[in-house]
Amino acid sequence: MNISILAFGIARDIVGASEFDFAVEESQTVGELKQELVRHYPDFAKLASFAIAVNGNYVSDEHPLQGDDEVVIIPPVSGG
Amino acid sequence: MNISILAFGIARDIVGASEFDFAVEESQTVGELKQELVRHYPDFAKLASFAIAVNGNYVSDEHPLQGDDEVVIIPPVSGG
Amino acid sequence: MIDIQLFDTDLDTQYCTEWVSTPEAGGVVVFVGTVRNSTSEKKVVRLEFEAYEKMAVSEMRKIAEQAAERWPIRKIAIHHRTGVLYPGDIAVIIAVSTPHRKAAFEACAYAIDTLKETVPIWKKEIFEDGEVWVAAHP
Amino acid sequence: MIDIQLFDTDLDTQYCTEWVSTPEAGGVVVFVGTVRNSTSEKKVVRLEFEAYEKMAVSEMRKIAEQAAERWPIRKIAIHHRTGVLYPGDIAVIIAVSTPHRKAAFEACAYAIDTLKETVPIWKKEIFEDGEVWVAAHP
Repeated sequence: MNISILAFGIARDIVGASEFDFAVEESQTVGELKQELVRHYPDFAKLASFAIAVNGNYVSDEHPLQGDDEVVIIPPVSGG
Repeated sequence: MNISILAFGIARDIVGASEFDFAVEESQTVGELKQELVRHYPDFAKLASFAIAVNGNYVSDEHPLQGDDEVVIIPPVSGG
Repeated sequence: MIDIQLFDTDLDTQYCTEWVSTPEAGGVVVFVGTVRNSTSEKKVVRLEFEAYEKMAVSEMRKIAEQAAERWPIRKIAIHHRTGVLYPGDIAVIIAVSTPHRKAAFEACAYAIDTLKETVPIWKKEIFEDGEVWVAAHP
Repeated sequence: MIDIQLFDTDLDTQYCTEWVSTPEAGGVVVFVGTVRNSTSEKKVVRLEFEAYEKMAVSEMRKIAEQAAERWPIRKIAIHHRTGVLYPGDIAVIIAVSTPHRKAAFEACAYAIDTLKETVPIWKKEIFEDGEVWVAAHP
């Protein structure tokens, strides 16, 4: 299935788009998605941290993805 | 000699005046003055603390008094 | 009571301070984070803040709620800027009121420390000779 | 830079916050001490503050100077009220700016803690059925 992924900050620069479609297996976990993303965009491995939010919440690597999830790449935050 | 003493807060209530003259020996120390004050006004012994400022600064009990000093009784402070 | 807001216009310290003040609280602590004119000796021209807005607001709300569980908070306001900021501009305001001051200091420090760790907001520093996403790399 | 003032009129949080803000400092912490409407379950009608003014100002200045020796303070303002205050009124404002926030929190907490120990200012709490000089007795 294809999921739609939002990218902010340096993640947007790495991907080259603020929103993009990415092919994942059915029930793929967030951890597996992160590995795939690093394979496609090696610069993600250089970040100080690299988290995924699903539907507005941080999730663990074990979290399974669904086709209509709002998936967001969260590079190191720097608010304040 | 007589020294003039200012009293603020509860010290003023204990003495019954915001300024009063008090007889001390020449070169009497602040510690001795405090003992004399407690003898005259036993309620000073009930305070949580009881300090003396001379010419706008806290001084130790060993500090000797002079006739033209500005002497102030500092009961427990409670600013802020 | 909790007031969480993201703004793309100037933040208002006076508003936050007055909003948290109440006769039930004796201590108000306000943190104001402003844009410094230099980082590591380099002159900062401007900062660009962006937020994953929905989640930035919900994460700031979590911080306020967690703080209110830990300390006897009467009111807490967290206001954060997005967009382009210049040196001296206010990026964030956190105001907290508690009955006694110690809790207000602790809760306010906790809130800004946690905000900088968890809230999905990013800033890019623009220097005269380049730019960098703050904290992106180790 | 240090701004120490005693007022017998309303204190101004906005003034203090803006006065300490500078593009050289990234963190401003402001403590606002207000009159609570109750102490130990008793309703407070009003507070009466008095100061040994000359020494109150010099002791507040000492606190600011000591804080500036210990932390990299850019600016610090300490404003204190005298006279009659009612619940909700501001008794004291301490505003501190430093390059990084941790120092501002520590310096501001140090200043208010020390002010309450050393500055010759006294307050009397007036309840509906009596009055007491705060902290006078053990």
